[in-house]
Amino acid sequence: MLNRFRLEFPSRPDNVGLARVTVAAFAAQIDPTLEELDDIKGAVSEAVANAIVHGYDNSPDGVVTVEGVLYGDAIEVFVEDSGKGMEDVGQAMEPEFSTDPERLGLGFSFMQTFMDSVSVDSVPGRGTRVVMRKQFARRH
Amino acid sequence: MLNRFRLEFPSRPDNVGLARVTVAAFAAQIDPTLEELDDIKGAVSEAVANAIVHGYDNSPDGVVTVEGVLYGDAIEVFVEDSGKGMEDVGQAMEPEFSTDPERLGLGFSFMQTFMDSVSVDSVPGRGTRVVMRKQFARRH
Amino acid sequence: MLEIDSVGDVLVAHLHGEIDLKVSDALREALDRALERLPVRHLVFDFGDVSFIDSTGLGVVLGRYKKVAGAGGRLGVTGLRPPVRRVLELSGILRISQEFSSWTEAVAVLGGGGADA
Amino acid sequence: MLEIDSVGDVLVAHLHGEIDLKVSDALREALDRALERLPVRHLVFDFGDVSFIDSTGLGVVLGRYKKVAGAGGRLGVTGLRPPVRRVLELSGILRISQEFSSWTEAVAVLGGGGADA
Ligand SMILES: Nc1ncnc2c1ncn2[C@@H]1O[C@H](COP(=O)(O)OP(=O)(O)O)[C@@H](O)[C@H]1O
Ligand SMILES: Nc1ncnc2c1ncn2[C@@H]1O[C@H](COP(=O)(O)OP(=O)(O)O)[C@@H](O)[C@H]1O
Repeated sequence: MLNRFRLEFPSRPDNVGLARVTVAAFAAQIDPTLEELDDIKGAVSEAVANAIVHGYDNSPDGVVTVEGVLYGDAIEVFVEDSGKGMEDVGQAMEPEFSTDPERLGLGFSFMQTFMDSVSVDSVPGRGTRVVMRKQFARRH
Repeated sequence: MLNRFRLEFPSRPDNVGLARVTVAAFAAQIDPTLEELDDIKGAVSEAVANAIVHGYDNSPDGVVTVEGVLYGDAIEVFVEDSGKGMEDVGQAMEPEFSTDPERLGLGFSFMQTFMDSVSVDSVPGRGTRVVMRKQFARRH
Repeated sequence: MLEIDSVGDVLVAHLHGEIDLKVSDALREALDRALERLPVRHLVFDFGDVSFIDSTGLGVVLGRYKKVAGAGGRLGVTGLRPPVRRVLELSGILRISQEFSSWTEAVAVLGGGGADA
Repeated sequence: MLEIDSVGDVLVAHLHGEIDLKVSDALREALDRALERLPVRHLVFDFGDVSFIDSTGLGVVLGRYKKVAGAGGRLGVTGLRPPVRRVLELSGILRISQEFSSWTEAVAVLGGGGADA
């Protein structure tokens, strides 16, 4: 383990960008490519938006926690809420599945495309934790 | 209170920049001037560097916590370490006082210039908490 | 976040900055208001000044397109930087839209009705 | 972080990026090595590409200046963006140094020895 951080903030829409900037500045410490950085920002954006929109039903009173761990050639990102959780994670992760007609149901698909692995722990009524990992191309 | 965040990271030199970027992205939510943003970044940099260099004597195994609270027209920033603390905060805050001959002793002076108020709580052997507040010029 | 041009029966939405949950509600409302008020048929999104867009933002884009598609309207996109192009592809929006090298070209082609014939 | 030019008896340190605790040790060592190896008398810091510097970074600047000052060397600075100028003023470094509009001007003046006379 090279470095880590933990960031907590209320479930307000403004903070999706805050999470993105912090994770990007953190990931930049191991000199990723621009595309790798874009991928990480995209994945964090999806997971944090989900915590706010679904986990807390757009209420600004929840707390979202984002953690990052940097290894020599990989990053792990954790996004956690103590919101309403999901009954069926498998179904939730299917492309184009959404419980909200205004949304695309592509959040988890994007996370899976952007990162090398995505796993989700969720307990109805207790909350959700998304764990994502990305390996960086070796250039050193 | 409009918004807040809490960021924790190990006492590694790389993370001075991480703290700066996060606080700046957070403060940007209330649309400060460039100069106000520079001031906040400068103050955070001094306080976090002190936590690492003095609080933890440059050991990377401590934890530094940075918190921000945004009001309609002001920001409060807290920087905390659980390091060695100070015997005499009054003396430490004097311009050009430093316990390290390689340093300028201007960290606290800079914080006081950049922010509207700076207060320091420190307990020898327990750690240090710096509380800084800055009022933004009203432009709305 | 948004500037709107309306040229003939084409509405051009120039988006700015990072398009995520922070701006999605305001963006949706502004676009819906414009679509109601203006006698437009086709919709063009100019992403030239967009550095980031996530699935929340794409939902707003796609939702507005669905509104105009019902009345035979078409979707144009332009100014796609790499991260924006990537998610437009992933979401399938690139398949149901026509890409142009500038928004004025989009207006000329879609508004001219040429490709419609 | 650093590129070094040495012209006659002037060492020019071109700094890059954000100069804080992260880079201060490496910067100090690189400058000390250059000062030992090169037959220079005066020191010029080119901040043209520096967006941020804190008191840790200024400590490195001032410490290196003290080394050359003992032997009659002088300190030049150039390329000060507003946030850099601000802390150079606050730290007093601006008072003990000479500001130039470019590093080549600094080299011409300090290296020429003109102002020494
Ligand atoms: N943090 C969360 N808490 C509760 N439910 C969630 C969370 N994240 C995702 N979901 C559920 O999973 C579904 C699919 O998520 P996603 O693929 O991101 O699509 P979208 O956000 O567009 O609905 C959501 O519609 C929601 O029902
Ligand atoms: N977080 C801290 N923990 C312990 N001691 C501290 C801390 N911050 C500052 N100090 C003490 O106060 C002194 C003055 O701090 P400062 O004005 O920032 O100058 P400098 O960092 O250049 O020494 C330091 O030299 C140190 O002895």
